[in-house]
Amino acid sequence: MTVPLPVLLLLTSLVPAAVTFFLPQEAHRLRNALSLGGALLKVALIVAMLFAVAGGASYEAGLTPAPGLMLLLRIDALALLFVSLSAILWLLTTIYAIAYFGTKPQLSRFFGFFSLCVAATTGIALSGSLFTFFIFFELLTLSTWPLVAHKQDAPSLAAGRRYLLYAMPCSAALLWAIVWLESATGPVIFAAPTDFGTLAPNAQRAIFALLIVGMGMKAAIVPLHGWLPAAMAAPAPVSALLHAVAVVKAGAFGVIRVVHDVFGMDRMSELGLGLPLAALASVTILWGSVRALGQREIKKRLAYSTVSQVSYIVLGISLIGPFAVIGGLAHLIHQGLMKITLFFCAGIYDERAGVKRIEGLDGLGPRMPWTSTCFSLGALGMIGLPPMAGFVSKIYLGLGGLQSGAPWVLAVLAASTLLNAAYFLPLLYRLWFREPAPEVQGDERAPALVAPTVVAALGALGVGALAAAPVSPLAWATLLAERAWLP
Amino acid sequence: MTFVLDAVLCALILGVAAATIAGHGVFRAIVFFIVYGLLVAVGWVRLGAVDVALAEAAIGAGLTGVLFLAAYGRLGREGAGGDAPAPAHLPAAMAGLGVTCALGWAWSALPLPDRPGPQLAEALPMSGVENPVTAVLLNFRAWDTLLESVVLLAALTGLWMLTRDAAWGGRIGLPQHVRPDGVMAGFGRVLPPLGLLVGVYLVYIGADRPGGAFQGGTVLAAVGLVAALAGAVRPPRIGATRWRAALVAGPLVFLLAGLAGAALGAGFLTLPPQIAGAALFAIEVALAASIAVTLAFLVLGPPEETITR
Amino acid sequence: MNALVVLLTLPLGGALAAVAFPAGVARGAALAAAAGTVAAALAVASEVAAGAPPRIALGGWPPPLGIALAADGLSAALLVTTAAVMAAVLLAARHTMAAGLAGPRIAFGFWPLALMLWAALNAVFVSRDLFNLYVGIELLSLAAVGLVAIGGKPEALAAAMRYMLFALAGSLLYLAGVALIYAAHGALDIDLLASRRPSGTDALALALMTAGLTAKTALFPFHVWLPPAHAGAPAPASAMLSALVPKASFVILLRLWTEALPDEASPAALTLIGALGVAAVVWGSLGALAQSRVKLIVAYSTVAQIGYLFAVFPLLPLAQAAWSGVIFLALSHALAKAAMFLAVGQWMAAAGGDRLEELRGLAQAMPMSAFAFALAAVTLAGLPPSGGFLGKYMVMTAAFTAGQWVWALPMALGGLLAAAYLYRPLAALFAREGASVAAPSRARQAVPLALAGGGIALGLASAEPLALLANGQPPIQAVVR
Amino acid sequence: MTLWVGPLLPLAALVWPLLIGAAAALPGVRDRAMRLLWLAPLPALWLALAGESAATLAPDLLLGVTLGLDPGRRLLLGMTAALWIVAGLAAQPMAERPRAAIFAGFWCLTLSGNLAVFLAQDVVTFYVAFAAVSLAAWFLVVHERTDAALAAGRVYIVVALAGEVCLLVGLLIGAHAAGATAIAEVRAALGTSPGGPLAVALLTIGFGIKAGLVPLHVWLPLAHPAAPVPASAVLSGAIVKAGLAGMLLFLPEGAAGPALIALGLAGAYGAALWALTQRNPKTVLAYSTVSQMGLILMLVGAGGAAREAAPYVALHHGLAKGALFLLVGAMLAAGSRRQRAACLALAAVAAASVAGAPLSGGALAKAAVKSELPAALAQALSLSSVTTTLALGWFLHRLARTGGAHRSALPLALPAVLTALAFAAPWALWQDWTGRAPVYALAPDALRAALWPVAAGGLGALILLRFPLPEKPPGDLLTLPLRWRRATPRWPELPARAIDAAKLAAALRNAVARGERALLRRQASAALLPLLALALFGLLAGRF
Amino acid sequence: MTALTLYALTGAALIGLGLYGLIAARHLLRRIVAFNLLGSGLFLYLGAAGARGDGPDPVPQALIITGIVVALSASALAVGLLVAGARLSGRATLPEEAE
Repeated sequence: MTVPLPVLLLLTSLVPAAVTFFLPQEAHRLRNALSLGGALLKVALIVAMLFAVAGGASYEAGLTPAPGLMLLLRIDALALLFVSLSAILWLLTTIYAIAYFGTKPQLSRFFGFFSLCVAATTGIALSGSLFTFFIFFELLTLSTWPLVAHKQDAPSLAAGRRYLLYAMPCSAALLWAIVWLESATGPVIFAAPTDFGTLAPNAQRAIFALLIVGMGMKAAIVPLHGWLPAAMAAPAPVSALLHAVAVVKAGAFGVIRVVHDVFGMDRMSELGLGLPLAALASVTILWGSVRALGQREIKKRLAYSTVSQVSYIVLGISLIGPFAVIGGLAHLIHQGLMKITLFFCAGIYDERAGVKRIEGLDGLGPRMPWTSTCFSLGALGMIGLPPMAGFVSKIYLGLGGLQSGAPWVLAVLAASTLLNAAYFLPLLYRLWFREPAPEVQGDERAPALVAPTVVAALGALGVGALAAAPVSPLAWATLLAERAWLP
Repeated sequence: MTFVLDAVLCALILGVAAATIAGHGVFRAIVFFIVYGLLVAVGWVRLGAVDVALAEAAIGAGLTGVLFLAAYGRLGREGAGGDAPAPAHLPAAMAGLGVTCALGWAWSALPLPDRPGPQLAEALPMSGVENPVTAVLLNFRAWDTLLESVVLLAALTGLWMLTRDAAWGGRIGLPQHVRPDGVMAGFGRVLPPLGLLVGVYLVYIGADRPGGAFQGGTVLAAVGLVAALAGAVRPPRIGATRWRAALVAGPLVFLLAGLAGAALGAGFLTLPPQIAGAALFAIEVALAASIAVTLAFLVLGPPEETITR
Repeated sequence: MNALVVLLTLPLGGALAAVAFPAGVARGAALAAAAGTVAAALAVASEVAAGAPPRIALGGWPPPLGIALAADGLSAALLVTTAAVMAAVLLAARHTMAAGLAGPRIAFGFWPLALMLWAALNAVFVSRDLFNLYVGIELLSLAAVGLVAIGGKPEALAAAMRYMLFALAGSLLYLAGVALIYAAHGALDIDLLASRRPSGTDALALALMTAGLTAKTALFPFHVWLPPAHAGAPAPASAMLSALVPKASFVILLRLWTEALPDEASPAALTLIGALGVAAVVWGSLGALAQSRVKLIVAYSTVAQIGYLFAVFPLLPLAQAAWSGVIFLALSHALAKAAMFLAVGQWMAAAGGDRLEELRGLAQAMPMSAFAFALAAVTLAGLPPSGGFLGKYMVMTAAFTAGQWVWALPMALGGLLAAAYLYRPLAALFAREGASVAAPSRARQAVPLALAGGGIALGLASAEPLALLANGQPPIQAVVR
Repeated sequence: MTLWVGPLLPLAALVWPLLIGAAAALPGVRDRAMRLLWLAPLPALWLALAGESAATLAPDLLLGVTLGLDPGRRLLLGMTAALWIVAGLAAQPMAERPRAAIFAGFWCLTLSGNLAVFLAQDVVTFYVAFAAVSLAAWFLVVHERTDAALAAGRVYIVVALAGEVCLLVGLLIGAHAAGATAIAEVRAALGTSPGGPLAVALLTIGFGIKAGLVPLHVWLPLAHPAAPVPASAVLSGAIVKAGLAGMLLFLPEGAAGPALIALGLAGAYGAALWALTQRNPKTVLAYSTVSQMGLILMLVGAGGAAREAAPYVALHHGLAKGALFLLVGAMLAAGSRRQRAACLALAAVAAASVAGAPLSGGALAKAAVKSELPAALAQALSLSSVTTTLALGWFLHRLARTGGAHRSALPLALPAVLTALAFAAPWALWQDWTGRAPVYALAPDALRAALWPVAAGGLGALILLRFPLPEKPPGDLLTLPLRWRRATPRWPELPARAIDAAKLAAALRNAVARGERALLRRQASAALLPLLALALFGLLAGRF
Repeated sequence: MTALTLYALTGAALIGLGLYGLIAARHLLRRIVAFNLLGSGLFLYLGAAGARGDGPDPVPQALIITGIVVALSASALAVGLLVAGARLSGRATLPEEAE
């Protein structure tokens, strides 16, 4: 029996999810083995596929449960970009989470939903049609809730509630758009151009807006971002998942699919959709940064930072030009690496030093040098300082803005850089330059927490410093852009 | 002349019905209702539907009336016998009037359909009975009737579920205290044999002439009721196996007969003409017995005497 | 022996046995009958799926003289779903409705009533005769009333009484319509009526039947009896009442409007029904939001979910997908709602009540039934990949295809409202605190989980049920304007 | 002299300091890291001495790194490397002090960036280098962790980041206009493209910040004195030159010329005069740097050969200013009167050179450019020597009053080497850079022209000693808004809690209960049932 | 007007009356009585319709007999509910209609 590759890729996290749910709490070893095994297998599969897909290959698997409904999984270059990110970060997060949770209660539930989340993300990445995308998108919504509310205390439950409060109406909007669209066009297959037929331009615009609302909630586009800072009540691995591995990324990826594959660049320009989206992304970038400034909790500040950063991706996509798209796509990876580093660090500060608020960071740098170095690298990357990954994205976004005739993007980037610096540098300052508070104790005697963090930080450094290398995210994004723009 | 008779009858029916609805006092409404039932039974005879007339008289007026009277009595014991006067209800009046008018209009608009008359005439000889109503009930639309017998059982089961847990297992109905030399006791001694005869007769002739399991069963139920009310017999306990067997006998025989048809290859509820007559008779007898028991139990109500265990 | 016959008679036989025999034997007989009926339902479905839908002219008398029974895709789907729900309910009841736990009265009454209810459902799903359908839903109603009253509390009795009155009024209105149909056409068979000579009175007949059946289905504003009735019954009974009973009258309605008298439909009438459906979605959801007892929340949810079924009516003559969609909604609601009530029953047994604050933290002790509730919530909220989602999706597509996007709105809105009102019990369940309670065994918790999983599976493996439904799907018929 | 160069040498010149810096993090090396610092710039010095032929292409790094040299930057590279070597040696005593490893690490990072600014051939590398030097230097500024250092650090980082942003935007516009990342092409494109003026303005701001262009210089008088002495030396001597290099590289000929001239002159005079209000000798030196950089930027603005010669001027200034800062450190360490005198003497020599006293390197530098300038500017240049002399005279005065006697070992050799270089290097390079014989600088006219301003300035300085100006806080323009606002903005929370959830729930409960009661009361619901039938009948019969 | 019409219209009127009683009455026993009235009116209507044409049609009669039995079953259960409810609450009305 041969299982099609896309399905196999999905199964690498679906099977651990399904089995983990039924494991007793005490089966730590088996559960960890399952999660890690799935993650490793997935990474291996992806590495194997990378080269084939770079050569132009694509894999497909699909079924049609009902006329007009098509479930289609397809591995193309864009899918692989996203799925590699989520797979690698999943592996890191799994290692981290195993160490983070130790023997805390309800682990089977946690890891079950965790794997399910990743399975959903994989599904989102591999979706070959809009309908399939929606199915996995919603699966993600649902499997994320138990993770957000995992601690089951009042703030976690409130966060979970807020998450659903945002997610549900937005997925209704998404569904509405999909139904509207597909009732006019038939099934929307990403690989094939969509035939909008008789749909009036304004209807197309409305559909686009609804799709963006649906995706934008996950991507935390203002004003649909309110759930994300609230969700920082969740444990650190969940934050990593939300901010880097799965959720906001899925939203951004959805925007990419909508712009790129559902509407296509030509139609985007024809309908004049790029500019409003870019404007929205810009507002988000600035607003997220401004709000981050006011936060005193580390994770909350990081969360608002994500709000801002993820819209870099959206901005890049919406500018409809090769450079901008490269920047946006590359930032999908870059932001993931940087933000996961930061959240890993925040988790370590919380776990090992009991520090949640930025005041507590005072003087932790020398005590927790590895963590703090990683945190600093991540923060500098967020500001966009070379040679971190964020810098590369910013260069391309800036050039893209100019190339697409939107020089104001530079102003946005400039302002965002300054704001990023304004809310990150004080943290670094506290870490390294303040006298530690006497009651704060911190150590790093948790190699399984620190190691993934260091790897992620090195990754964020590496993809920036080696951006031009032939296997970097940037190179992959360039490949995608070339395929999109070169005949 | 007959028209005038009919008109007077209809007027009476309507008048009594109006009195039932609008009159004061629950008891009076019940009495009016019994009168109404009898009048309607006469109406059915006028319409040439003797089977229905019998059913209406026995069930509609008779048994239902007893049921209501018994209920009234019990409500009185619970202090809820008094009427609860209701003010005029305009929407209800509009609704009633509207539906009446609509149906009245429909009457004028009704086409005269091709009935299943020819097919029925053709099929009747093969049905095993001569009374076409019985043929429809027990053969052509036997599935309805089978379900209906289960409906009775369902009602009884439901009714029994209203027993207080403390009374479960006790004798059905209210504990009776009848003076042995009273009128009721006399009735109880005289009526049952007579009624038994009538009931059995009705069942027996149902195959050919008006009558049948339902009508006969109802009379038999009435017999049982009177006997019970008169203290001549004591109602059984709720868990009594024999009586439970009697409850299910009718539907069971019916069901088995239907399945036998299926097993014989003729099809479910299909009775080959050769044995149809005998089979239907057996069904009718069993059904009558079950109906009698069930109806009697329905009227008697759930056990009310607290059992001390 | 014909599977269809077994399907109809076995639960009846089981019910008779349950009445006749003492409690222990009765339960065994009932469960045996249940097992056989499940098998028969599957057999019928496979016959339908194989393209050989069983059809019987009872007694060998073809309509109009006799009664025809036939299973088509719609019947088969409902029969199988009913079998699944009933099997789960009876499995759950095996423990909770035993004499030791529930007392001898309930131990006696539950089984025959449940089996009669099942028999009535099966009969309704396959009957092609309007009067036979009347008898069927009467049997259904009486058994259902009995099940509502089985709890014996004053509220339950009042609820049962209210239910009874609505059921009686509804039956008679329906019967009035049937009478008019027979009077005008001399036939009661659905297929014969489809090819009848239209009569002016058919509109009145259809109106009366529809009104009567909406009362039985508890469409807004005739839902008032439903929440207390469903909430007042013991959990297995509630599961049957909420999941299955409304479906019977709904199927009759569906058959009337799409099979028997589709030519009578008028856009305005369909719109009126649809509007009531939308009102039901909104009002039921608000009602559920306002409750603080889980059973009432779940019961009001039924009011809302029934609203969905009617909100699809305006689309039925316009788009093929609406029909399959609404049936998917009905099926997944059946599975999910039964799962919910069974889960709630386990919590009530453990926590002693169903107020939200009493349920706090129960997910710790009963993770499986809590998970079952969550999965069922996914289905009810119409989230992928559940069957509820697929139904909603098909209906919404139908709405857009028909150019009537307004009717997609209640689907979208209803999902949100469902998520809102189901969130509260879920949040309570998953709260961290929680007293230690005696949890039922995993095997018993697995029962609602299996049902809820079925609701999800309906979406995941939707190809089979959709193919099944295609058997005998009525063609859409443009409304005469 | 031909030294070996390989294709990797430019890269190695950058990576080598990084390796040393990274080594400083290693536990075994940590304590000795300071002693290695002087090794870090050696490959760069080698490269500068070897010539311009070396180039590195590293297409995989960043967005593709290209490194190479041109004459001007070779000069600056050499000067920078030399200064850093000397400063590295001067930093060795700091090895005993706390946080030495951190200092060493960022020292190396700053160095690497500083060198890379002179080697970068493409926009991205240049930006990376500039950011590295700019931001890593912050750690040098705040190293002492005194309040003043931290306050200076805050100003520094804010201004530096603003500068980075301006640069980034300007560079992006340039790269877009050129459609390429090679610096030469970008410069060409900036002159012609429509976005050019904006980019030029942004770049001028970005580089001007680093180079201490008035009024963007405000951070400089705060930061340079705050740093440890060796760091001050490289900050003022080498790092400011990164800004200059940027301007030379990117500003098209004549672009922003008038502005640069005006601001440069304003800085040249204003900063020198403001220096007179300062008490801290390092601050005085910092203002002097602003002043000198003003002159050099004026040259850039003037364009033509003057612009070409700017690196030559900068070379001298870097070496001399480095020497002066080191001398401040020496003075702080000087124990005996003799040592102090030696210090002062050496400082006077270096100061004279900066002021352009005859025969000094400074005089050569001025001579090299004066003939290339329009007359007015040439005059201004000469005149600036007066103010420079004033300022440096004041510096000597303040230096003389700086006391310490902390240590006996006096690293006087290092400033001496630098001073010597400051004198010698311009002479050595004179012919190469001006194309004139060395005698030109020895001509009496030239000597006279160099002498009178110094003399005038010296005289003024003497007067000033008698009548000192009132003290002003450093940071001049910045003194008003220096108060760091710690306003935490309060943003309105989204109205999640605006509505009282409990009240809402109660209202909903009431509404539902009322509705249900209304439907039940008098059986309204039941009454609706036949009415629904009638309504349906109407609608069906009417075929609406 | 024929006799059949007379009975049919009587049936229709009974239906209306029964409906009114079923909805408007408060005492539950009266409601159940009204239900029976409504039912029998309906049967009358159907019977009259079946009696049209040549000779009485047995099918409606059979339907009516079934209907009568069903009505009795329902009435019995309703009465049982009423009595049991009254035993617990002392009322013969629905709780929402109690005085």
